[in-house]
Amino acid sequence: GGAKEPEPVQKNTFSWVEDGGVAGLPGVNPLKVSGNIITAGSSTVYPLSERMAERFKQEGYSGVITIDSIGSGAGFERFTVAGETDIANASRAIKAKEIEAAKQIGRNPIEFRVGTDALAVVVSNQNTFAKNLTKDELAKLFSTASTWSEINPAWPKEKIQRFIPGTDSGTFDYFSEEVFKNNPQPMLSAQNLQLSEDDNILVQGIKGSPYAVGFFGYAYYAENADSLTILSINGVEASKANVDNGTYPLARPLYIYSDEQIMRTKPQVAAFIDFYLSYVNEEVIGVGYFPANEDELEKGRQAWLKAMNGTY
Amino acid sequence: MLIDTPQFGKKHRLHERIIESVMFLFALFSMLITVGIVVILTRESFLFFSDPKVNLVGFLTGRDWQPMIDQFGFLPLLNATFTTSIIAMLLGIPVGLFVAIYLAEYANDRMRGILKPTLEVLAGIPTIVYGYFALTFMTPLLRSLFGQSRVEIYNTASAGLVIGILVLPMIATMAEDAISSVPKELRLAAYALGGTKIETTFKVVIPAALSGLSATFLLALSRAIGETMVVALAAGAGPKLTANPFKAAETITGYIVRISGGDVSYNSVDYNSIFALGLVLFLITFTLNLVSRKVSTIFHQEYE
Amino acid sequence: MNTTNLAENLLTAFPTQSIAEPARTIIRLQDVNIRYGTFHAVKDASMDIYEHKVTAFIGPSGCGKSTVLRSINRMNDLIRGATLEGKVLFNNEDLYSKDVDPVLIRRRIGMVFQKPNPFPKSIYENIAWGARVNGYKGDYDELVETSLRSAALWDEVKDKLKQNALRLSGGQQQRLCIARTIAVQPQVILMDEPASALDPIATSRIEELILELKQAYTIVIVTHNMGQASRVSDYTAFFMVDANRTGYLEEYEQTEQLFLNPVHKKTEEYISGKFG
Amino acid sequence: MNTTNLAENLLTAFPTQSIAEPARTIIRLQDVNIRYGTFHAVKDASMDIYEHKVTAFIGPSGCGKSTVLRSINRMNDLIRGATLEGKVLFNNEDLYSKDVDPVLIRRRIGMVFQKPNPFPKSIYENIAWGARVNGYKGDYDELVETSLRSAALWDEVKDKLKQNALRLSGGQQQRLCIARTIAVQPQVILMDEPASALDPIATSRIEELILELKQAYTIVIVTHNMGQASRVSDYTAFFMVDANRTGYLEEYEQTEQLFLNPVHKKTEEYISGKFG
Amino acid sequence: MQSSLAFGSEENVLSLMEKRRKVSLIWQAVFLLATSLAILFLVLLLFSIIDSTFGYAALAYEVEPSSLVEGRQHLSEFSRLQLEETARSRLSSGILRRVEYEKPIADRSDKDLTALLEQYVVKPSVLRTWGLWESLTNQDEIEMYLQEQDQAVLTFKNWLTFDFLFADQSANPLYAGIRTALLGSLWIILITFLFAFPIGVGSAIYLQEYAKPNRLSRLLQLNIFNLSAVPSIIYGLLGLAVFVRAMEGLTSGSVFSTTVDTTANGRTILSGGLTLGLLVLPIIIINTQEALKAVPDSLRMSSYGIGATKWQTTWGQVLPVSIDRILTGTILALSRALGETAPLVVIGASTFISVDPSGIFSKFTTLPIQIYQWSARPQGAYRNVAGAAIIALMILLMILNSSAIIIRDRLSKKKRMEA
Ligand SMILES: Nc1ncnc2c1ncn2[C@@H]1O[C@H](COP(=O)(O)OP(=O)(O)OP(=O)(O)O)[C@@H](O)[C@H]1O
Ligand SMILES: Nc1ncnc2c1ncn2[C@@H]1O[C@H](COP(=O)(O)OP(=O)(O)OP(=O)(O)O)[C@@H](O)[C@H]1O
Ligand SMILES: [Mg+2]
Ligand SMILES: [Mg+2]
Ligand SMILES: O=P([O-])([O-])[O-]
Repeated sequence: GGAKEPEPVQKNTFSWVEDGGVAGLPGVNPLKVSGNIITAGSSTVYPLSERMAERFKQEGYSGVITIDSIGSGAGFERFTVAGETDIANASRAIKAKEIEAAKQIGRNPIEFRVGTDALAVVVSNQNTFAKNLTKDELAKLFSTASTWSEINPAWPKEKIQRFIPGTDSGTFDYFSEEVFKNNPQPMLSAQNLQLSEDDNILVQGIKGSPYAVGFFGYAYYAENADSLTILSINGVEASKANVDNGTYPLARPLYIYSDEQIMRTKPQVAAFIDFYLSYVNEEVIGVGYFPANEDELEKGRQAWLKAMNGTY
Repeated sequence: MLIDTPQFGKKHRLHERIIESVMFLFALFSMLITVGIVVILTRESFLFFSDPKVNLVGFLTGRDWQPMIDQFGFLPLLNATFTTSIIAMLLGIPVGLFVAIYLAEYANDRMRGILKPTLEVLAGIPTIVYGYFALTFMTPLLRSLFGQSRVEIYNTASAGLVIGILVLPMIATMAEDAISSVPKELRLAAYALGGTKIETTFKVVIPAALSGLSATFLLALSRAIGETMVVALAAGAGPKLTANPFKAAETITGYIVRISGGDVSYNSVDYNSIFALGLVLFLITFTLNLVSRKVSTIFHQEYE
Repeated sequence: MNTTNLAENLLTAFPTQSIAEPARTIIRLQDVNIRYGTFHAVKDASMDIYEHKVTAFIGPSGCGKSTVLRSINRMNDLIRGATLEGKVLFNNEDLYSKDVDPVLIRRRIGMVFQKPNPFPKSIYENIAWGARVNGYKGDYDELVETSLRSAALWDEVKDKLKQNALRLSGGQQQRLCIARTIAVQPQVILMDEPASALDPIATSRIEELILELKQAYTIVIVTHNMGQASRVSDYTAFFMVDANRTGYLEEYEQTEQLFLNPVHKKTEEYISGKFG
Repeated sequence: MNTTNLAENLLTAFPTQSIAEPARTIIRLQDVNIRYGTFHAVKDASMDIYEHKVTAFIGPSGCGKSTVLRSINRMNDLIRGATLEGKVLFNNEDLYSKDVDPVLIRRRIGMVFQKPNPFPKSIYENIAWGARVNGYKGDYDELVETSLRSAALWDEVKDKLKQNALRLSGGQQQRLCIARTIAVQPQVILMDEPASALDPIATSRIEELILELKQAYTIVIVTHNMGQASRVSDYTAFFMVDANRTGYLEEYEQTEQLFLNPVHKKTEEYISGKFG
Repeated sequence: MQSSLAFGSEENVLSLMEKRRKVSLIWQAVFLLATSLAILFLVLLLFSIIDSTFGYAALAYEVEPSSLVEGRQHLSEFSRLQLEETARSRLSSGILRRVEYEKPIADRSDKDLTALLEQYVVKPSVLRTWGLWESLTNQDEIEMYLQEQDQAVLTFKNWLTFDFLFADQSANPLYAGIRTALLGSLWIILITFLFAFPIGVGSAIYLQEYAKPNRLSRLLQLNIFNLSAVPSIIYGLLGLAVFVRAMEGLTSGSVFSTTVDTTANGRTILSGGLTLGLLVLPIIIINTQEALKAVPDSLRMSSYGIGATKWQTTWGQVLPVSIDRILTGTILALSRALGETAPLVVIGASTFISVDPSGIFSKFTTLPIQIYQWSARPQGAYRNVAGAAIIALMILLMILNSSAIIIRDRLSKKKRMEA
């Protein structure tokens, strides 16, 4: 495996390249982009990618773009093992063994940071007692505790009902890494546990009972803010300011991944990523996430330029 | 001579032979499907069971199912499957049977003309719609009847009841067939002895139709066990060993569709586990179908 | 317990009446018209049926014999579209008046069908069933035995009462059906070609049985077999069918009279085999 | 185009033979035994059927007339479980030898059934279809007309050849079935009670037709109607049934002989109406 | 001994009769109730769908029309000039370019421009929706909600519009549509039909017309009955293992050409159609067998009687008479395929496809999958969209089924003519 020598390609061969790009990237004219783009992965990133794809189309892209919301793990699977997809959406960074797998099929994943999610720990708005949790309480809440009163004696002696993203999701991985030191065992052996890749199943479930609790991407909370209550962690609320200044403990990066070879042979993929990186900050708030910080975005742009170096 | 007259000797009708062979191969194809199902399910299940962390005894007796952390006991899934199916049967069998009795013994032609198409419509609605119905109607109904605190938002009762509605038209039409095929003479005999309509129905007609009816019920049970979309939407998404139908629990089919909906990683234990569960499902339903056929042939013999 | 006596009682409760004796009318048809939907099946049938006699209905196929027979215990109620005008009196009570329950009538006026139709249950249950739904409070074993004896079947089946009735021969099945009818103690038994599906030996056993039963019951029998009619019946009704396929009663007489001196030409033609 | 001539040719190709003339055997049955599964339906039937004669099969119901008839053109092959022992020779060729194609036999030995069963297609297609599957290369219009004329149906249907055959009357349908059979130019036509579903007028037309057709074809006809047998046939075979319900050939003679001087007692009883 | 006493006196008999009559009536009521219950279920089912398809929606505008042109509350009040100007000044540059490229703004109709401005400038979003029932009965609550949300605009929305049928998917429920799913469904059942019809009818002909009653044919028959009752999700597993995984090269089209520029991927229309083909095959076989059984034997006999071969008889006589019923049975089987969800979820049907499937090697989504996905979306308004899609699906099914009924009626009319 390993990256092959980039083939010498003439500059400016891509008709979609135009002037007026954002922050050093070449400009994209979607009207001149066609051909299909296959993406799959995180359900957290899904709404963002969906929004970007829609905008890409609205501005004239005439190809086929598919976005499967199957969880980060499965998304990497398709990208690095089956090699079915052009782009993997992920709500966690790629793991070493996934990079290994990708190399096996001659791919070299390139990471593009697209935004930040504040993982939201939520309860139903019928829940009047829970407002804040420490990280330790959080760990207990999602594993060994069986009633709310075990977390805090002042809380009702009612069974905890847990709704968490499925094991294939980046959210699950992130949470178990962040809260359980990468050991999913306690979380999965908890009582009254519901797991789903479908966040609505979680949203509906949490709405359904004052004693339910769950977590998922901030966007899903934002969509249902009228019926859900988000808990602050270690006393810090999930807000733009707290995410930006890094004090919210469950803030996590959102990525898309692609590969140099793919971007070169399927220029529509390069165009889409270019477009994505250029305009994601205009859309990310509307979707319910937070912009990534400028350095991270810039790293992505540089990676793009490096991958496509000499081809346009 | 207008028509050339060949000898009686066998003319080699090659194209007839070819056509017959092709048809025969087509007929064999269905055999191939069964073989395919069995081979695929057993092969992948074999991979599942050859995983060092899995063993058959643990699979059959374990009370926890969470492959991610090496818990491979399928009892919670099986239990939920039977919970939803039994609830479905508790609703579907009596209502379906009574509708069938009404159709066969009471309804006049006009009523039948209205009811049968109604049942057909009900039978033709995609199961996803029933799932949606469970989520948007049955669950809220149960929660307002029995209390929000007692009935979880996802629960096997709601899914089971809606599956009951889903299999109702099938039960009603098949049961009606079974009841209608009881010879008319038996009814006349019962009436001539001074039996009332209900006595005739319950004590003569139904017993005579019993094997046909039990075949129907078994088939309906098999259908309920294999039903997927309703449980995927309404029963819950976490394996749980509970007898309480107001609690969420995941069925075999629910698990398969959840795992494959999140896409299955190649060669992972998750991927193999859905085939192992598929095998269990196939064995259960296959047995029920076979028994059901057996029972209904017994029925036919009785009247010949 | 002396079940044999019981059977004898049942049969000898009434002394045999000779044909010459004046008989009481138990059923009277008055201007009966029966229709199936718009099809006029039987028109203006009027006749008296006498107690403890055997009355035979004969006539060509489709002339309405079965239709009239069924009207006597309101089995026609069970046929879609069947309607009746006129009166059917049973012991002077109008069977078709509003407040009469057909279920009760059928217990009093039992029926035996052309094709033997035992329930797919045990022999015992076949007999006990009718009694049970009608609230019989006596000893069931006794009832079963008595009924089977009356139907001349007891000796053949006494050792296999629990066996499924469908495993009996056709003739035995038919006698079982008669026994089952007797068990609910009717006054009248209607029989619609009870022997036409049976072989000659079974047929003659049924004929014998009819002659025995008439001592306790009034019997009306439809038959295609003229010989049978002349052998078993006291009275014979000859039905015919007109150009519209509507049936009517052509001639009704004491059997001897009708067969030896038919008044109507059609009757003569029919019994001499010219048509039908 | 002289289609009329063609029709005449077809009919007059062979001079009428009187019964007295010695006739050639066209079909010979030798010790034929036919079984349906384990049920022995016909035993040891041996007989010769003569060319350009009408042979009638008579006998009580269930004696195997249809079974023997179907064995002649191997229609029994199509019945599950039917097996034959013995020989059926057609022009001295064994129809049941291994290398014989039953499809070809049926073209030579056509068949007309009890219930008229035209194809649910136009009159024209009913006739043309058989010829077509048999690879007829001539003029179809001509063939249709000739065949319909031969079956005495042309005048009635010539204006509605495109009409669905099912809209014809029963008698017309049956003549159409005969025309359809003629159209593939068989040598023998087997008819299984061809008129029993028809009214008297249609029946007599079929009988006339049979008498005409025998000039060109050999005809074997099964009938329940003794009068019909005596009217149309030259030879009559009387089948009976034994105690095991197995059929056998009781008597086979020239028709006049059999009806006027039956040798066997059973034959006499049967034709005089004592049973059956 | 007077055994007739065992039945009790006349009075006893009558009072018992009274009781029996009552029991009879009670049970009759029970049967009627059960039947009404069945009808009620249907009504509720239909109602719950219709309920979500119509009703009030509270919308919020990202940009108020009044802020675009002073004093105008609604885009519909804009003059032509104002429309064109706003479009030029307010549409984002990318979108403006696409719009101008497709059709210059000056050439576009007012309606067109209004729609453009609404979608890209005013950008309405759904705050909350109410079902039809609530909309009609619970006006107070809706009022209260509106008062709390100061910028909310209330409209009565019919979610099942013409646009809905022809629009792409969208991240905004207001603009979501089912075109791609509809096309996906149609493609899938086309493949299903092409695959299952010939094989199904062929097998049925073999079993009904050719097979001798031996053990093999009994086994085949039993097998078909069993297959018809195998849960659909198992077919999904079969399809996943065979079509998506094992035959990936074939089903993704990569063995046929290099023009398929995607990395090989078995989750195509072909895989989906074949999977559903396997699923409906036994149903088609059974239905076709029923149709063939209904053909009277006399027809076959008369055909053989004039020297036709087996195939000539089958093709020339039996099939023409039974084709109506065969087609009816097939259509009913296809409508089953049209409603299937689970097997397609298992083989991995896609979720967001913005462009129509172009052939058998395209990725796809179908109506039931779309409904499933939408009902799993967090935004409440997608429940309304799902409801509308369900109605669309049911209309499609109704069209299919009524074509089956039309064929059946034609058949019975023909039969009546024959009689
Ligand atoms: N259920 C029915 N619906 C409509 N018409 C009927 C029905 N039963 C009998 N008929 C018609 O009523 C007429 C009399 O029928 P019925 O059975 O009483 O005749 P039958 O004398 O008993 O004939 P058979 O000797 O054949 O039994 C016939 O024309 C028959 O077709
Ligand atoms: N397909 C069959 N399978 C089994 N038994 C049959 C079959 N066809 C006829 N038989 C039996 O074979 C015997 C002869 O039947 P066949 O039809 O040849 O009699 P037939 O003389 O033509 O009677 P009919 O005059 O009633 O037409 C009968 O006992 C009949 O029950
Ligand atoms: Mg009758
Ligand atoms: Mg015959
Ligand atoms: O779907 P995920 O973002 O949780 O991987």
